Amino acid sequence: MKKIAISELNSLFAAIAADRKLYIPTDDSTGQSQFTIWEEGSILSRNVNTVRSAKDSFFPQVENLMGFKVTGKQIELIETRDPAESFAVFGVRACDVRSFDILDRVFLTEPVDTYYAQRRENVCIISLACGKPSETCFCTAFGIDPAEPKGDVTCWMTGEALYWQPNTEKGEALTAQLSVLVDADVADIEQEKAAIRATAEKLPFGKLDLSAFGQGKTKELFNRPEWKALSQSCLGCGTCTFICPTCQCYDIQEFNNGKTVKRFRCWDSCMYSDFTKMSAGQPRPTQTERFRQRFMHKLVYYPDNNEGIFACVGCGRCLRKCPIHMNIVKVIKTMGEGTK
Amino acid sequence: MQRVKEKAIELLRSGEVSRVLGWKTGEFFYDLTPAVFESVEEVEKGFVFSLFSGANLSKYLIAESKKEGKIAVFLKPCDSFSFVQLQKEHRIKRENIYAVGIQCDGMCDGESLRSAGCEGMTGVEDGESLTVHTLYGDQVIEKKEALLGKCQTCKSKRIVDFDELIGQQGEDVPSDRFAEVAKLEAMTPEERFAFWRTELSRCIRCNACRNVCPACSCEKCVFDNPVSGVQNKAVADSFEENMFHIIRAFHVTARCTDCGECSRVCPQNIPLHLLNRKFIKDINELYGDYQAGADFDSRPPLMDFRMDDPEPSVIYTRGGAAK
Amino acid sequence: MREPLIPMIGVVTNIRVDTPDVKTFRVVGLDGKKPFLHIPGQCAMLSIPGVGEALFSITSSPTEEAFLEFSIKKCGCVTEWLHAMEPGQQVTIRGPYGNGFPVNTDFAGKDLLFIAGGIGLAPLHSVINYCRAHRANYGNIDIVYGSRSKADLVDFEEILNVWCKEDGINVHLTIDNAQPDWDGHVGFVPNYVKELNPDTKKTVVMCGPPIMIKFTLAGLMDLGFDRTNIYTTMELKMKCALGKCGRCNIGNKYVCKDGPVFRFDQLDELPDEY
Amino acid sequence: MQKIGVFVCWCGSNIAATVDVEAVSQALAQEPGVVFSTNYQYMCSQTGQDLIRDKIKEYGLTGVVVCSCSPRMHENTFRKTCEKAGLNPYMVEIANIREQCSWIHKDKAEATEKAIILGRAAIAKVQLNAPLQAGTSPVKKRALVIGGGIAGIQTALDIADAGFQVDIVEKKPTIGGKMTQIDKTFPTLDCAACILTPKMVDCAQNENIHIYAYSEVEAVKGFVGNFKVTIRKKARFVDTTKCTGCGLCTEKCPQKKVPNEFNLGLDNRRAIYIPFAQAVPKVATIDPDYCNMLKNGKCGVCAKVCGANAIDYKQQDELIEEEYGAIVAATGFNPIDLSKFNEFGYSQSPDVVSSLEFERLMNAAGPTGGTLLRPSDGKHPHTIVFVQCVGSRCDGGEKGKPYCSKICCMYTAKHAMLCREKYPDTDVYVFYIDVRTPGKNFDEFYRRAVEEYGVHYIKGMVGKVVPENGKLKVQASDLLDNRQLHIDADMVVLAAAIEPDKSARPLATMLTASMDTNDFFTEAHPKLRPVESPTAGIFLSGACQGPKDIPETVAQAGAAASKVIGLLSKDHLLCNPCTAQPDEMMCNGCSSCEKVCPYGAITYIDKEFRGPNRTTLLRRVAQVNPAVCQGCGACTVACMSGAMDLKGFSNRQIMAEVDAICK
Amino acid sequence: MQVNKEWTPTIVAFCCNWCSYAGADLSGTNRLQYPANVKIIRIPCSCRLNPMFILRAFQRGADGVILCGCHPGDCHYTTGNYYARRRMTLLFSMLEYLGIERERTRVEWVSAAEGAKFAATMNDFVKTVTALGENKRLEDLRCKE
Repeated sequence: MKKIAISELNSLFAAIAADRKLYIPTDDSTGQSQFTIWEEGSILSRNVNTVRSAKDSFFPQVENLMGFKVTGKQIELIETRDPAESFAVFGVRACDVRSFDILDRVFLTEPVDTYYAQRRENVCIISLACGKPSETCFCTAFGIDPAEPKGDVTCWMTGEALYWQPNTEKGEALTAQLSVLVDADVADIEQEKAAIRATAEKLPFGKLDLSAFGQGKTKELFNRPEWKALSQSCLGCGTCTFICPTCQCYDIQEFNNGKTVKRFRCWDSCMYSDFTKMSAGQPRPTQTERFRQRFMHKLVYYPDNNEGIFACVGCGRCLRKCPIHMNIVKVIKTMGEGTK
Repeated sequence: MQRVKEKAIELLRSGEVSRVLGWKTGEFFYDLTPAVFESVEEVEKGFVFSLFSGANLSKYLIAESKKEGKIAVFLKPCDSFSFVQLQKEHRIKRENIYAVGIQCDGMCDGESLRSAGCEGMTGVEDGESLTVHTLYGDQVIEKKEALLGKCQTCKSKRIVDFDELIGQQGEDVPSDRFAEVAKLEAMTPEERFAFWRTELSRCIRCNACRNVCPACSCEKCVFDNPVSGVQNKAVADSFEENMFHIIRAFHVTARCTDCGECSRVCPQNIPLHLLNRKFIKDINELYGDYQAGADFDSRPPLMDFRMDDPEPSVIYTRGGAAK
Repeated sequence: MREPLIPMIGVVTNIRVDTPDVKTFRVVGLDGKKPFLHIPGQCAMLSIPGVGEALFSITSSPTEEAFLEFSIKKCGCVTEWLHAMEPGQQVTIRGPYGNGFPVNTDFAGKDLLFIAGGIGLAPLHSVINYCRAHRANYGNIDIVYGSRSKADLVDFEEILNVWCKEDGINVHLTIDNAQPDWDGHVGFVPNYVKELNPDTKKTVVMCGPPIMIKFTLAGLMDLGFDRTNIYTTMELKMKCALGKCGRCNIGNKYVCKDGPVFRFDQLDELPDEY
Repeated sequence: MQKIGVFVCWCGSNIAATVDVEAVSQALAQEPGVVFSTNYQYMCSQTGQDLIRDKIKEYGLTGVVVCSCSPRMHENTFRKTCEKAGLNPYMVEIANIREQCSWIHKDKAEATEKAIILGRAAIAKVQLNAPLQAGTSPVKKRALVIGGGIAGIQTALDIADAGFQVDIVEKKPTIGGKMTQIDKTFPTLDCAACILTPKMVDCAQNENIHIYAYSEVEAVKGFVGNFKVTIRKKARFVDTTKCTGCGLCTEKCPQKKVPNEFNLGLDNRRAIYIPFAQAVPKVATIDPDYCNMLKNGKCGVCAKVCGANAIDYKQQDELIEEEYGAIVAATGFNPIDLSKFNEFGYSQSPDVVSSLEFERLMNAAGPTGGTLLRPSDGKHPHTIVFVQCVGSRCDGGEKGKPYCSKICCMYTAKHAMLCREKYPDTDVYVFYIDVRTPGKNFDEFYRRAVEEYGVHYIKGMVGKVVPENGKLKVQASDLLDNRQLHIDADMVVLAAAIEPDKSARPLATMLTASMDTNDFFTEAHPKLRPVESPTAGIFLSGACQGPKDIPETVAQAGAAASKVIGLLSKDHLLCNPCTAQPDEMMCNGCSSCEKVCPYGAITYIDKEFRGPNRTTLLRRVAQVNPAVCQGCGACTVACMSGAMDLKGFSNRQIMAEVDAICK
Repeated sequence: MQVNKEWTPTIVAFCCNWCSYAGADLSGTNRLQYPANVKIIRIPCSCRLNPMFILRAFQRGADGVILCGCHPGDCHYTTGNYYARRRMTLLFSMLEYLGIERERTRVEWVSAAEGAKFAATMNDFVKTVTALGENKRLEDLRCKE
């Protein structure tokens, strides 16, 4: 266990950023926080969480896959992959850290997505315990401990100091580079942890009943009438999907600038009407089916294929940001009541 | 506010309407969801009209008014502008709608409270000022500070079209809603460019602004249409960010009622209303005052002209700070 | 590490016109060799940069060592482009994708009944020729194939001149409406299957338009077939073909990875979204 | 994907001198879809066209790009060529590498590069072209002539003679126009009335002609072959079917102080009047501005004296709707307002008159009974000064017109000659800038005025006319002798410039016909299509297109008539296939497009569509009438969803061109 | 065919078929010079110009976009240029509002008889845009390479 005074945070960031890019949450002009590249003068945000999740670090919204040059009947393939470079993300909350496991199970299973894998290998995740969880937080429902986030390094912030606990080899290696850190006692943060856990106890959805969901519940839930009412006012926008740390659907598109064709992937949302639309037909013709797909995937299909692990980490972003305030908690509660 | 719920019950019970479009209680005090209620029981259980009924319900009428039976809808003054504009564009079947106008003193939502400094909110007491209960203690904030952006520059308390009114009919109110636009206009082009880059670069192209907008109700949006030439799912670069928002603002020019929903729902807090308002301001200045949705008869300025309209070169001479 | 999304470049060496709206494209790698090995029923992503990428089932049999073939019906942007191109055109190709038919396990030693409608013959073509090549491993082969008209029968030459002439293969052709130069069966596939009254022990492999599948399946059920013995192959919108992009997700399956070949009892387990 | 052939034209050396045509055809051969590319000396020649035709067949081309002169020049030529080869004519695109490239650039490399880019844009566009079929629309076999002067009369007579129905709309109570006011005509000096009135009577008697006199065009809708015109028949307060034209009422009417416009206000008429003896139709009209009965209900004399009981004080304007296949504008001209020309004293002295007023003063039916008398004192003038180019050929002047009014030189020669002939004791001076007499027997006529009649022609401008002691002091300069002249004249006649009638501008707007800055109607082509407006189905007759004398007017009137006859003799017209077309699946039914359509081509229907889960949806969608749509594309931009697109200039095609140019 | 030269702007000129395209032809017929980097796209009427085309041009690398149409009142379709005038005024104002150089966009009315005006307009516009330099504020980096 190491520590550094809060007043010295800047020197810590500078030290980390010495040989790599460092992303930290900073407040934007509207007071919300975003992961931004640290530079001299960056100020760590005190918000509970960023608007966008930390998945951007490995799975950016838009990513060039490759390029092509077409001349007559000839096609030439152009490599467009960014060179591998190591980077660190500081201030990842417990929920987002868990989301990486969920994404890994998609992108790192065969056939491995090398774009994702490359970034995943090169990252050092420095997590940060949640001092002041929001009422929208419900990570504890998924067995996540906001007081003890995972990651290569775990940090805690008290009034005076930032405590630093490397968990992995990568974390240790980074720690070794950081001479600004001084030794600290593990016991120093027990009080902080206890306080976080005490707050977590009070979270309204901290003990959300998930028993209606999980492996093998497809038949039970798929045709339930509640879907219609739940999805009724869904606008079909992609806000929930794009800010969700575990949503990973993507589209592959091309951009032809007249000289070369760039094939890129970008986030897509199963909430969009054209997600499954084919010239031949549309298997999910209304928003009800599309809405259902999103939640069934997170709460049933994903657990089906992943030993019961839910593809939700309780970060609460969708609770805050859905334009019509429909969210996974309402779905879980409504369906839960319906199946009782 | 209870009267609104009572009216919903009364309308359903009397058989005047078969459905009611209103707001449904959420898990918190602030997360109301627009919903269609089909029975008195549903209304009694879930209907609520409160300080957090900010969502503009009129867009839902495009689909709902085409269904069997009559639907009642509750419209705040700003919503009623959208309601009228949609009627002008033949998008809703008025005969299937029973419109109840409700007066409004401004709305809040969770995000507006959060930006006023509340975190961990568990309850609220509405009064002269708001007392917000949080996990970390109570907080008292001025109501004005907690109001939605759109309510802070409310343009009218007039309910343009309704079958019945709850509360008083209001009037257009003086508002300084163009002050922010004017402030931007007064900047140098470089400053303006920097301002918009900062704002628009946060866009994640979630389409919330588009999908919530009552004017953005095309059967198929150009941005979803592969043959439109502008289709794109992602903000691939700065051009796409600009393009999307310019085209979107242009497409709602003279149709935007300035209901402010776009800015309310933007997860990234981009002040999108400043784009729409710029067009409104320009139209007012160049072609005479026009407010979409304020009446049934006026001709939309982009579908109209005068022989002596100013030439496009007017923008070269108006300068940054347009008068 | 090889990135599965990055395709290889292939060359279309031959284009055969099958029907007014179906052409068969022969694709080899830049080295002139077959791009990759596959099992019957598997698919590949073909694309023309700037036009788009789409998944097509491989029509040629794995036993064909020199090339891959794709029979493609004109029905969209990519296919239209493919139909307009000329031999020598390069395309990008990646694959093989999907599970393929259990030709060496479940099918082995069985009597097989292939039922196809229209372009639905394309994925079955590969299986049929594979089974013909490994004739000893399979019992009798019955093929019921129907189309709108004689001109719309894909691979008509091969069916007539090769399949029909082989022992142990019975080909039953049908077209929707009578026409002067047709002396064969006239009528829809589901009815024809019922008329033929096949042995319910046969393993059925079926592919065609959804409406045909629906009624043929009902007919087979009536005849007493077991759903565990009927296979089909599915088509959904796909982008990555790697089971990641989420598009072809139905229930806990990804059609591109876990399919496209499904037994009907497996499909019964899935939500009805296809 | 099209199979495209590219044909680069040298246009002799017009293109080839500044554009490396070989390089262009080679570069364009590399473009996607191009299967053949060549260049040739003259693509528009028969050999060039044969080349295109052969290659279409040889290569099975589905699209053709010709890099040549402006499409305004030869687009149709090449379309026809392709049509003959079996290719849809709308699969042709022209890259304009002459007017917009070789002729404006000197640097060969630069011009060649630009030509390649323009070719690429055309190729990119043709990739997205679709075969278009021109629809047909029926032709209403009836013509409308607007204006009943000599131009309108001649046009109507010619059309009627060919067997077609024709209506004349004349805003005055009688047809005849300016020519009725003219005394004699140059260069033959025969009496205008003698040659005009028989034609007027012909009009009235011709079964195929219907005259709407005292009427105006109120609204025009529709398009070539199918115009719908609303005509406002102004109230005459006289039942024209009863009025016998006896003229008794015009003698008994107590209101005698109405300026007589027929005599240009030089005398008076009554409130109920027949403009002149030979008026057609010869019926009385009550002037509502002066009639006491209409103004304050106190009179009724005319009703009392009318034996035919034709007076109807309650008569209202009548709106008549009529359909026409063709419309001829024959709205004529007016002399300009001379009150601005203070230097000539027009407003100060009644003895300064315009030429048309002079015409009335010479006319037997005029205010003086044909004796030339000074308006001021009724005395015979002994010295008359004619001033030419009053308001004509004024450069940038606010008062005048930049153009030559064309007729003044000749009628002034006529006036001068007549003066000298009738009153040999008068001195006649003509001040001119130039004398322009380029017509048959015109110069001879002018020379007679000078040589035989002794008219004093002086090259120079009159600087000032000042009335003084009953005389008009004329200050002028003689440019040839380079001296100042002072003439004490009894009368000054100003040859006022002529301008289009004021009604022409609003009419042009209704007709969607274009006008030049002087408000003369623009012809479709200044040389090759002089009597047609660019707007299909609108034809031009007489001075509304530009200043003309009578023979020219009559010639043009006949030409316009023959064009109308050509149009009306067709049963159907081919429509422009480049029309707007809505994609119903995307249409919102919001009516934006309808609001900007100048032709009313867009209507809406409620249509059933398949909704999700086997439901049906009733949606309001736009429909375009391709016969009415002229293809401007205003609707395509008004349409938010992009449902409305323009065939031949589709969104995708234009964007493809943009892409190709910006590449 | 690449000609070595200094940077010159790419200008897209949308010309209405009836007046301005003919005006451009006339300026050619009269051999009036204007820079070769002006490329004309023929549209039936100025009202056919969709703002999306202008943005598309900037995206694809145009440095200036100019619309030429019939003089107000002279539109072949009577009213097209009146609508175009409003649309373009508002669009240009919006671009200006976003901080994009207003001089990059222009509307000019050129009649079929104004060949000289067409050439003069183009010369002036090219000069203006050249002075502004490359379009950086509304460019799509994917189109630059």
